[in-house]
Amino acid sequence: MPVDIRARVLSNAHLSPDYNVLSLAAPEIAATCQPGQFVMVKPGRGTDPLLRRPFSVFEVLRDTAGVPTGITILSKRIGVTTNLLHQAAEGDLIDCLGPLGQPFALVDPPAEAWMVAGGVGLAPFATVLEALNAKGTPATLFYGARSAADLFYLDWFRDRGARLALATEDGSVGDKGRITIPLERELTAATGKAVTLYACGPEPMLEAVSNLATRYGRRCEVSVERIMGCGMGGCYSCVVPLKDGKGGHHFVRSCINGPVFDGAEIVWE
Amino acid sequence: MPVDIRARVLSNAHLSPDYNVLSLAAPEIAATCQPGQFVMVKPGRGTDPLLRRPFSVFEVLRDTAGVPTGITILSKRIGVTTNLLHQAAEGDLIDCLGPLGQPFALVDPPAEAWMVAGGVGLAPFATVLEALNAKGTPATLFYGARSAADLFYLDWFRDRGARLALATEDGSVGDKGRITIPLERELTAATGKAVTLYACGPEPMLEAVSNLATRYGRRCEVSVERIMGCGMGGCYSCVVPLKDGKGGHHFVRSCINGPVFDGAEIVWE
Amino acid sequence: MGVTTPDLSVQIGSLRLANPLIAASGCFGYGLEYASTIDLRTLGGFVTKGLFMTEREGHPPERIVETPSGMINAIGLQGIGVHRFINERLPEIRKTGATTIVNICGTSIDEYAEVARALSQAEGVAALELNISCPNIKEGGIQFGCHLGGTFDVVSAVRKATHLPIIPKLTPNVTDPASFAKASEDAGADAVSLVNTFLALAIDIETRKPAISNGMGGLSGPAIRPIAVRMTYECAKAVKIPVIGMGGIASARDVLEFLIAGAAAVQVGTANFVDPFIWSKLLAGLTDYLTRHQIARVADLVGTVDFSKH
Amino acid sequence: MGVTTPDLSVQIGSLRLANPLIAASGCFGYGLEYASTIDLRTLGGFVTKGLFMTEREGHPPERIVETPSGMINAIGLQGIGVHRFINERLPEIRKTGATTIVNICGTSIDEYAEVARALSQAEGVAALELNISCPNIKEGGIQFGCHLGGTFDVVSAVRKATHLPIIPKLTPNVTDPASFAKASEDAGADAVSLVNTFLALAIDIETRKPAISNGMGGLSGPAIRPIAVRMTYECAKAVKIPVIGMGGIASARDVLEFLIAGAAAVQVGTANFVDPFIWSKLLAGLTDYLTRHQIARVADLVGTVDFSKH
Ligand SMILES: Cc1cc2nc3c(=O)[nH]c(=O)nc-3n(C[C@H](O)[C@H](O)[C@H](O)COP(=O)(O)OP(=O)(O)OC[C@H]3O[C@@H](n4cnc5c(N)ncnc54)[C@H](O)[C@@H]3O)c2cc1C
Ligand SMILES: Cc1cc2nc3c(=O)[nH]c(=O)nc-3n(C[C@H](O)[C@H](O)[C@H](O)COP(=O)(O)OP(=O)(O)OC[C@H]3O[C@@H](n4cnc5c(N)ncnc54)[C@H](O)[C@@H]3O)c2cc1C
Ligand SMILES: Cc1cc2nc3c(=O)[nH]c(=O)nc-3n(C[C@H](O)[C@H](O)[C@H](O)COP(=O)(O)O)c2cc1C
Ligand SMILES: Cc1cc2nc3c(=O)[nH]c(=O)nc-3n(C[C@H](O)[C@H](O)[C@H](O)COP(=O)(O)O)c2cc1C
Ligand code: FES
Ligand code: FES
Repeated sequence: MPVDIRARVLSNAHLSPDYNVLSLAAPEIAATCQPGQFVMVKPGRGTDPLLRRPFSVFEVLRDTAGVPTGITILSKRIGVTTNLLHQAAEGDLIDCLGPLGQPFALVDPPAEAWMVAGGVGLAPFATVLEALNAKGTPATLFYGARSAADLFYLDWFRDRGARLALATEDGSVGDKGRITIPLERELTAATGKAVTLYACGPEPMLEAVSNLATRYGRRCEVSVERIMGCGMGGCYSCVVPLKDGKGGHHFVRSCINGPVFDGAEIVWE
Repeated sequence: MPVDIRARVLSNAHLSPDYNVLSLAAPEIAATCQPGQFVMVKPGRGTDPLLRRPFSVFEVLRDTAGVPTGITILSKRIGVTTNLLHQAAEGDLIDCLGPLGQPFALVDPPAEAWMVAGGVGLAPFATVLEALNAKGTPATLFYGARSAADLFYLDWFRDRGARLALATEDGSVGDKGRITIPLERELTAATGKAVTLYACGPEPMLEAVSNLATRYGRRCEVSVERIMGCGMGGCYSCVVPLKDGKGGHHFVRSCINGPVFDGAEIVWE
Repeated sequence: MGVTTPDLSVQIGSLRLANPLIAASGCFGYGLEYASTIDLRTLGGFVTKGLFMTEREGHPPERIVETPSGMINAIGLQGIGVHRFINERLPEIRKTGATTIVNICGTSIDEYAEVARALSQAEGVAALELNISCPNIKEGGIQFGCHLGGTFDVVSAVRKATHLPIIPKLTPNVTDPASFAKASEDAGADAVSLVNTFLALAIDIETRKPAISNGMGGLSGPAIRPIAVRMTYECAKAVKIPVIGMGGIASARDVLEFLIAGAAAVQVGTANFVDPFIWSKLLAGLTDYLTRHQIARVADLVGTVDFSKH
Repeated sequence: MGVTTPDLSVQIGSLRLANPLIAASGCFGYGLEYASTIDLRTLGGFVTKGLFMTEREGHPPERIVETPSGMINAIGLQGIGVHRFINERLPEIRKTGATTIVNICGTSIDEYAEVARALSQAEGVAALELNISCPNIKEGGIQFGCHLGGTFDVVSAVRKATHLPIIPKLTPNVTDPASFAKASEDAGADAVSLVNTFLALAIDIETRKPAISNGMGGLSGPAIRPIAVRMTYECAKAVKIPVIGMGGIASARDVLEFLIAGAAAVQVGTANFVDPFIWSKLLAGLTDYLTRHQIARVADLVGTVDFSKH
């Protein structure tokens, strides 16, 4: 059951001119949120901007006793709200509604979990990795970005036991090109292993990953990014076309039925 | 010629839960502004609030060499903009258009200047006093407010040689009641002296002061407070009815023809 | 002062609402979406998303875009159709104890009447709101809502088809909404509601395409409130039946503004997206105002705007 | 890339403007108020506050109130009348080198024609904008602007009275602004401009009186932009004469949105209050966009909105 918290900004770490990680005091959200869920965020008062914006829960913050105290958000600047999040200062108050949406369904060992992140699509995978670690499920992070400078938290994931496979468009780190290059290579090699894919990133990437998964007979859950007006199922803005079994599609609200879907269910446009 | 400065907040001193003094870096405005002029202010980006709001220049800030570096604003919280000004933090940027409007016409000695301030109507009189001191004109500040806790900067005015006459509605300091009580007493006693009145405060106070001045044969300049859309003469929202000499009135824009008017010219409603 | 708790209840035709706060159509799903976060019985009522006889797919995304203090939507009335609604949703809605107003649509006068008949036989429908004002679909709706004769005919037909209170929902995209309120009253409506959204267009200057897939859409949110208040005032002056006002309500102040302008009750749409917990805040603010002003019943406030010069 | 500076000039009837940016009527005084802060020749032009034959007092304050992303005004067309304008202001305005469009009003068709004749004899008037859409005065204006026949008659009468380009300014408070654009074209207008303000009401809930003295007023500012863009698009589709678009423009993006929707030029009102130095920013943004997109002339962008589905 989502709650609305006027969350205090605990810190704002700038990772690059466009990326930042905002730590928010929100124990009630931290306590119940599951990997892949999101929050609807509104920085600042008033009507500009008017609507909240969706952000994945990046990390769950805990005190020394392990009690959840807050969450972090990994934000990439693209417009008015993400600009305000970039500029937020310690002590600012940010309205935070959540946790919302359906989480990833994570596999148990001995199956392996392969996380596939494109750019800011990294966001859901910190909590995913923690949950995988709790299960003991082996985890790999495929992570692609424009260039080495746009890959964040590599040590964080490495330190927590994730195997990393990187790709950059300029080839500055890992494979040169799309993340599907190392992914396909490893899918080809991984015959016999039980592997489930979890993907988050730009829609063309999700489509490519999902198609690869189908081709190699793997289940692939994708977290889609649609413009959301409410996050609660109220506005019908966030719909995704799912296969209706008759060769057509029906529109399903990604805020309450997603954002995580079985990639094979989606009608890619 | 007014300029528009994105002024940095140098400090924000809270005088009470409702009053604050904001110091703004705005050398270009400080350099040319005259006592009684105002600035149109917009804190924060975006359309909420949309329009700028008018504020008297309270103090002119100067560096050790006496070069003007900025201005301060004395603000009383009554709505959205004044709330934002109350909360402003060092380093915030505030759009500041000015200086605007017609200043007070200050008398030369041996004439005396009596400033009459009601509440936040104190704002123009700091710069007025400095200009009077530069001329050597003897100055008195009549200053009324709800109670002692709402009278600010008394030492500031005293230290700069102003004689003070106070009134509070609850009688906690000075005369109990309106500022017109000490004012009328002194007007009665001041026969023979050349005295000009300068008043700023709520409209009923301006009317009462202006009427007293007429009764005692004194010139009285009042600074009126009208809702202003632009501060530049563009919108015609800020009009004041002035006598047209034929028993009627015509509306005059207080942003460019005022905010300072001869009280005897105004048709009080 | 001896003031007792103010009476918040309002009368809309034969329907008594616990308070004047209604969740607007298309902004509250089928109600159930919000049943886990708020107690639906604390609302005066809620209006379902618009329903045709049959299922509708709606428009492809993007379906909304934010604009200054507002948003444009062209959902295209995605909906499950009246039969699935009655069979799959209504039983659950009944359990919440909510006062349920169903927003009905049609591509023809017959469809409106048919939908109304189907819903009249179902249990748990408190009233019907007639959507004759959706700017987002070509067939139906607006073609009735922008012509006085069309409005009269649809309302008359639905009046014959149902005993339920009927509330035509008026479009703001006309010169004189009050004449449409009057036509609705003449045709037997129990109340009218307004405003639906303003036909609007936003263009992505980089692609030079409309920002939403349907091209045009409907503008809602605080931006439109001053126009909606004006129209609510005009309609309330023109008819004797209750007027349900809406458009940009986002605070108790706004609720009060509509009531004072002449609205017997209000609906809240876009603001529920921004704050799904707004309802208790609106109720508290309303109660506080009435208490402070010693107004015993919310009905005593309705239409008390004073237009005499200052 | 070999792109030269884009050509910003636009043609409105026989009138060539240096660029498509015009300061809107009632938001720029008589121009002189801004002559000390900006070089008026850098604007495409400016429109004066509305002028009747004789002086007008306007409404008593309060005359404006802020609303979400907008403002309501009821100035009541305070003005110095056409003769004082010609004698006392026009000589000074001529010295600024500004392209001056005069906004004219009337309480009768004859008055419009009379004002037009007087101004046609004066030197330094580039065009006449016919205010048939002011929501803030009872007599005149809107009575012509809300009826197709009235619009046609006023425009025809003024057409006979002057050789100057005439630009009827349309109201958004009608069902179909495009039909009024068409009526204007048929009556001989050289262009149309829109939108004037939306009739609106804000109420002070503590006093229960309208927030401005006149009661209702006109809504302007970014809030109305999505509706104004839609109407501009509709009118541009309906007529061959140029359409001058306005309503809530506050950035170069907004200027471009109107141009792409079909406006041959734009006017900026409320945003000039917020930022009297906005003009150079709009020009820079416009030039930058055209250069970046390698569009040689601003005219090539006009009406290029692409409504094909995504
Ligand atoms: C479930 C979910 C989880 C998300 N998690 C994150 C996250 O963890 N970190 C993060 O940085 N972002 C995340 N996003 C995307 C984020 O919501 C958008 O970046 C944000 O809404 C942009 O808001 P803005 O006000 O900054 O931009 P705006 O000013 O609203 O928009 C700027 C431009 O971006 C486009 N745009 C707006 N929203 C989106 C969107 N959702 N997808 C693509 N384009 C868009 C607009 O059309 C416009 O052209 C997530 C989105 C969803 C649906
Ligand atoms: C020339 C001039 C100089 C001024 N100098 C100062 C100053 O030095 N310090 C200071 O604190 N204030 C000053 N004011 C008043 C100040 O402009 C208003 O307090 C401010 O505009 C309120 O803005 P807001 O957004 O906080 O309130 P809003 O949210 O806009 O309004 C809140 C309420 O106050 C009313 N209101 C708004 N503006 C005024 C006004 N000008 N007069 C009376 N009621 C109003 C509104 O109608 C509304 O009911 C001055 C005004 C003028 C015209
Ligand atoms: C996303 C969205 C969907 C809507 N769907 C409907 C609908 O199905 N039927 C209807 O009558 N009105 C619909 N409306 C209009 C609202 O009920 C309401 O009339 C309008 O939004 C103005 O109120 P607001 O400003 O409080 O949102 C919709 C509005 C929005 C924003
Ligand atoms: C204070 C004010 C006064 C106005 N006066 C006039 C006027 O005299 N004549 C006229 O045709 N339009 C007048 N208008 C309307 C504007 O010219 C313009 O059509 C409208 O404000 C929409 O543009 P905007 O949103 O950029 O302000 C006035 C608008 C405002 C805000
Ligand atoms: S975001 Fe509103 S229904 Fe999904
Ligand atoms: S404030 Fe706009 S004319 Fe004075």
